[in-house]
Amino acid sequence: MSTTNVTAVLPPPPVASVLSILVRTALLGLAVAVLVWAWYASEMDPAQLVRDSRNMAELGRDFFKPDFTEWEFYLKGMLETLAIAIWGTLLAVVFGIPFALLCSTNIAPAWITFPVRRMMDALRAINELVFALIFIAAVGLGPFAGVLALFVHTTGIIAKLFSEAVEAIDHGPVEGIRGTGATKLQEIVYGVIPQVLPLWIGFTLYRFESNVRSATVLGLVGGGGIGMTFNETMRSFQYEQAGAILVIVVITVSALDILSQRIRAKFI
Amino acid sequence: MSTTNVTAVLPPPPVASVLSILVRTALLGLAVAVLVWAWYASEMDPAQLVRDSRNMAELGRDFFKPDFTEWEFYLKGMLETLAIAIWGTLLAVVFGIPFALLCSTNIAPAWITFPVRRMMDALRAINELVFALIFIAAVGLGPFAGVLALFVHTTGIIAKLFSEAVEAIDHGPVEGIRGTGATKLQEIVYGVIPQVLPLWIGFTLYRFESNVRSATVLGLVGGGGIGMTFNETMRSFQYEQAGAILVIVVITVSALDILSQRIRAKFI
Amino acid sequence: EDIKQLNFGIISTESSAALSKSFEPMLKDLEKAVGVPVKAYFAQDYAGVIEGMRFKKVDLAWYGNKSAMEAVDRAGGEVFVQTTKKDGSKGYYSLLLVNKSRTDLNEVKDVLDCSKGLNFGNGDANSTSGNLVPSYYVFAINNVNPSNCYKNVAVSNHEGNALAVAMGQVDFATNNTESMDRLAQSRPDDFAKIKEIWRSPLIPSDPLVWRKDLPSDVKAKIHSFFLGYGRLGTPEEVSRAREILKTTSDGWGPFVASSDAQLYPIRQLELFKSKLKIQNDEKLSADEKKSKTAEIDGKLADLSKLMETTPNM
Amino acid sequence: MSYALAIDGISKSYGAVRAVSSLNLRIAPGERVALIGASGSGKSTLIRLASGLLTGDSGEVRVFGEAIQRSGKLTKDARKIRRRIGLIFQKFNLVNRMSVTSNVLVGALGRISELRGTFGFYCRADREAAYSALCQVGIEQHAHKRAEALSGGQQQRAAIARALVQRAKVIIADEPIASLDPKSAKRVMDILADLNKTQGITLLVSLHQVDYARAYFDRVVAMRGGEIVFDGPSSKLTPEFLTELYGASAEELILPGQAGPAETHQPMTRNDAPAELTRAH
Amino acid sequence: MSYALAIDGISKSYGAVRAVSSLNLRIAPGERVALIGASGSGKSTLIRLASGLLTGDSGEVRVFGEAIQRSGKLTKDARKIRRRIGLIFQKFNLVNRMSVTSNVLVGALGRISELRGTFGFYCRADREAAYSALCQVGIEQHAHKRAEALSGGQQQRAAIARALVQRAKVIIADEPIASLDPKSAKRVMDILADLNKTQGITLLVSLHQVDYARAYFDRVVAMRGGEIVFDGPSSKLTPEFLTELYGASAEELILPGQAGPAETHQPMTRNDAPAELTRAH
Ligand SMILES: Nc1ncnc2c1ncn2[C@@H]1O[C@H](COP(=O)(O)OP(=O)(O)OP(=O)(O)O)[C@@H](O)[C@H]1O
Ligand SMILES: Nc1ncnc2c1ncn2[C@@H]1O[C@H](COP(=O)(O)OP(=O)(O)OP(=O)(O)O)[C@@H](O)[C@H]1O
Ligand SMILES: [Mg+2]
Ligand SMILES: [Mg+2]
Repeated sequence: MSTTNVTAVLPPPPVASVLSILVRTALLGLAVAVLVWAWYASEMDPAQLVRDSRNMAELGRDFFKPDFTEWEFYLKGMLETLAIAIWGTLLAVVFGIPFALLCSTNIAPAWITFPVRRMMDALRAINELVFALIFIAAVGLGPFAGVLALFVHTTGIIAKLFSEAVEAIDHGPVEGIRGTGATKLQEIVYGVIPQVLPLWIGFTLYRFESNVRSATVLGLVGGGGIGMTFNETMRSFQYEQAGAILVIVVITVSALDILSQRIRAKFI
Repeated sequence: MSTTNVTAVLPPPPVASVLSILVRTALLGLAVAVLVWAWYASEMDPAQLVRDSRNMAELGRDFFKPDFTEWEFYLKGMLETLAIAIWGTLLAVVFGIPFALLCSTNIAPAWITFPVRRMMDALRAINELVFALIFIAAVGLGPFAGVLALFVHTTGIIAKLFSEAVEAIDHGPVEGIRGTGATKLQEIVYGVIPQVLPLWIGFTLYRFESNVRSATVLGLVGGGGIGMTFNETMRSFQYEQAGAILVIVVITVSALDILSQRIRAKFI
Repeated sequence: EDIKQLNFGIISTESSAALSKSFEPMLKDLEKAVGVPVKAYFAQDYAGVIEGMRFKKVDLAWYGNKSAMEAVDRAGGEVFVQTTKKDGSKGYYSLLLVNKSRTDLNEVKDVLDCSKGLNFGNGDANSTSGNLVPSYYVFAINNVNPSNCYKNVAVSNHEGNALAVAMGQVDFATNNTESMDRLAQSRPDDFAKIKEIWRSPLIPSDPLVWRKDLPSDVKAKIHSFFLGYGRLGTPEEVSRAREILKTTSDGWGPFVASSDAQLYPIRQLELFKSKLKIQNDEKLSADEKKSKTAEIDGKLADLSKLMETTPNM
Repeated sequence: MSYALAIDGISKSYGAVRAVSSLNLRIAPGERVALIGASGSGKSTLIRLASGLLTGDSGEVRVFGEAIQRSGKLTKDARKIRRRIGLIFQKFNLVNRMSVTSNVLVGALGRISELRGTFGFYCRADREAAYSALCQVGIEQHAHKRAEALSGGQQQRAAIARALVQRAKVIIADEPIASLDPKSAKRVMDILADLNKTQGITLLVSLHQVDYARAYFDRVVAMRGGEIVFDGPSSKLTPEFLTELYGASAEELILPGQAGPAETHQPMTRNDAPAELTRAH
Repeated sequence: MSYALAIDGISKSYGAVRAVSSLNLRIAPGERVALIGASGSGKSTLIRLASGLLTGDSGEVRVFGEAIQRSGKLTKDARKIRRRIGLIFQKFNLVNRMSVTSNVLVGALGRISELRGTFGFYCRADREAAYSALCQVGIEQHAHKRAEALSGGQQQRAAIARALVQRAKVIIADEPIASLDPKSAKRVMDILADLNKTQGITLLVSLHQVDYARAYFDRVVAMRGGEIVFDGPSSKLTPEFLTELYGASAEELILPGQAGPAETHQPMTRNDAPAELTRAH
């Protein structure tokens, strides 16, 4: 058989119905309209940003003379925050994993994913302050209430992020496991988790880092921590001290990010 | 050839050196020690939670009588916040994608990923309030300063999340593209993006949702919005109104989550 | 009820580093006097402390006037003593600030002119000095509604407002004497750009509030401790306590006796404010407005009566 | 006696494409059946349907008399039934990030207690079985590597080892020797044939190499366009039929440049009504 | 005249495993070379090294005289040089979430302007080339499907179509017909042979089917343990040599049940010093 010289006619692409074209155009128009509306509603004015950029530099400069005289106190605050974030995140991961699996359309049926997703939406949507107050009522002021509030809120986030990673996996290996007659749980343990582990680790350390930075809740529960100290320095215009705290936070976050990379590298 | 009945001896697993065992034990011990320390530092006391759980119900009940008399005002606040979040997130995605690629160890060399990652760490670590202040200096109070502050902070987060998705891709397709002599950019467009798109969409809508909820920045810039209104109702203990706002936020977040799922479903 | 530990909630408006350190010696003395450990919580948001008090998780708290009112109304709290300043004064003042370069704005009536299209930096809705006091004494009394009168009303905290005035982002803004003192110390350059065009009547200094249902013996011990601190005892003890008070928070004198009556003026302000809100509410019919205003007026009258019969001394 | 595998009127469409259309197939215990057909003729789809990994639009699949799927729904026992089927996938379906040993041990999951399996507490016997399977396919020296670090043929053999560890009563394999060199291919086919002979394990294997089909299988099922177009002894696979099946000249098909062996076979049997002509048992 | 592909002393180790060890290979323009060897012998590694997708530990690879990698580093021109090499991967390496057409059009990227390629503005000629390539491999009716919705053999042919669209001067293919039925396999091999004959395109193709190697290639290179152990005309591939290469009896190797064709060949040539015996050009 010699290669045939096919008349090079493109096969007609799957026909898009007039309706679907209309719908698409309408959606596009809607998106543009929303963007334009949001532009005016947000009073966007990039020109002004350029015009008065010198002000930014001026204000920014204040932060660049960090004043470390109180460093011991900052470090103590950082440790407090770390302690709270460790347990808040750990609990969220432990509880978030089952919820994440129940949220994943490729693992659970729709009548489970839908309500569980809405529940997780609520955990994220309901302000951490509300949870903090509720826990204060039970356990009083202090870091424990902070742990609980972070835990509940973070669970909603972890469940969402984890489940979206699960939904993006390759199904081949899962079928490989399923073919051996493994149980659903075993499919997850051997087929799903190895695939999503690097992402899960990244998400966990990202949320841990966010929780370390989170100040609002801890300000409410009187749990102390670096975030509160930072807010105070800002309120009293002690930008030099604020700068010093930022240096500590940046170093911590970078350290966590590097840690995250090293752990993930083992699983990629 | 008939099947040989091999003497079933397990091959010795790769020998773990004494040193590496020591290191592992030490790391495990360290992890446990950190958990224990954090437990006490956070004054964890689960028993108390159970003992006084009735208090939680009592306080929580206050939120379950939502008072919608001011619903127009809340809706207006929600729209304000949406407008700010739309542009804050959109800009963050536009700028975050190149940074995310420069952060990915499987795309950029270490001498680029390292500094760029640290830069992104800083964007996340530096409190949004600082950025808000800096932008206030340039563009004055108002939603625009809020957009800018959200944008900068979100860029750091988007870059991190996006790049971790990129690092977890399958390299086969990328090599397939590379083999045709495509440029680096083309490898990304055809080999990387199709693989990470579902995750990226999920992350974007998650951050959008977070930005809608974010109130701190908008409180500072005087940009208004639902978050601020919520904080005010909380501070004046108008839990019925707070409950109403929460209902609106929960509905919005759920709507975004459903939207996110539908969009992602097209790309999975 | 057996009190094993006194939980002391402190609303930390300034550096909690300095604040917690400054409270330590006094709390030690309190511990000795009451005979149970005292645990202090420094919270930035009073909601937690108030709810904590409501559910008996906080026994004793140092509040601002407005939050004290909430604690009394919803958390079973009771004002029992009032702090004083180092110089013995019993309060502070609310201010209106403008940029020094604005020669056209020099007194209250200059900013009440709605035709100028001014930008106003208001305080947070729950700030006594940043919002409540000016709302009543500047706007309500002069029949001006800021949201109709000014081109733009931005809401920020004291510091944000001061900075906005210094940077010329707003034409005028609210503030208080305490925040200005801090600004003068930390950012003299910005402070120098600002002038004061109005000063409110004295706002009473912060009260201490306890849980009404604390056992009476505990209450008695606490009460006598605070009132006696820096007053009773040997001259050495008194001067030591006074030294401690001077370095507690931003510098205190001895406590003076107080009661819920301290909050009457604040309540008045609040009522005036809600009256204003009802009057401006376009959704309400004239009748509704009338009945609601009448209700508030009744409460105001009751308050005035109370202020006469049981004034706070 | 019930069939090892009985497929009744199963269909599966993807949009307009009918990948498998109302197909019937019965395989007795201990039979060796080769499945041939052009690329896209529906072999993989049929195999996924037979193992209950894919549910058909209609029809039924029974394994030793027990239904694994019926009218487009998996039965409750699907999982239990799957344990009796050793599956080898065209794309291997290994877990790239796990070691070869872990991948192979997964084959034991159906046999051991659920709890032990879930936490990966395999006993010594399981590990020995895994190692012996790796030896059988000849990749024991790669046991500790990650699956993705293997060459294509080594991965294919790891996937085969996993099915061996499963000790299934039926082995269904989708092109198990596609990526293997002749020696490894022969070794794998020998193992399968040996399992069939010594333990009576039923084999259903899709193949592109007609010669292997002839050498190792007594019965050949040929598919075209989602239907069975031949079902009979492999000796009846004539060049003429293959010409019809694939639509090219016979000599080219078997192997380029050697039309020899085809001549020794009997005349072609073209079978358009596969259901009736299915071998009786 | 420079070689189409010149590999000098290239090595690649994975930990203790030497996948390719100081290997030399020269292929003249217009040659057709088959690469055979047992599973794990280093064929895929060699192909990835030759195309600069993998950098060796040492050694050099030149394509038409220009180095693509040297001493473990890609050269600056690597990307430009790759455009001249059409690559077909053992695992296809298609982008699952893109349509078949998009996957195939990617082959045109090296030819069209960078900007147009990046934004996917292919011109009519490119689309026609893609369609014609799909027709050549016989999967034009699947052009609009997502790559992952294809059967194994269809995916393999899509990957081949991508390489055809590239219009490369050299085609390097890693088991391009492993998942194909005899007819499709023949069709693909005919296309490649035709490209070689009519356009002088150089071919380096790894294969497991020794018969295809004999039928379509004038030169065969055999690998074992990362080294070349035979390099000569395919007519010299004797059963005895193959026995040595794979370590099994010759009849079993070629194909089970048919030792016939092997007898027609000349006596075995075993070559332990491949560099010297490389065909001179
Ligand atoms: N990433 C890797 N890490 C470790 N070892 C590897 C890696 N890639 C390949 N190897 C090893 O290198 C050797 C050669 O592999 P290669 O893929 O080149 O074999 P091959 O000849 O293509 O085999 P097949 O015919 O099975 O595809 C094998 O032993 C393989 O296990
Ligand atoms: N998920 C899917 N979506 C749409 N069409 C599909 C899907 N899976 C398979 N098909 C189509 O169904 C038909 C049969 O596919 P199947 O994989 O069963 O073929 P096969 O006989 O295994 O081919 P090969 O020998 O190439 O592996 C093909 O035309 C294929 O394109
Ligand atoms: Mg198939
Ligand atoms: Mg290979």
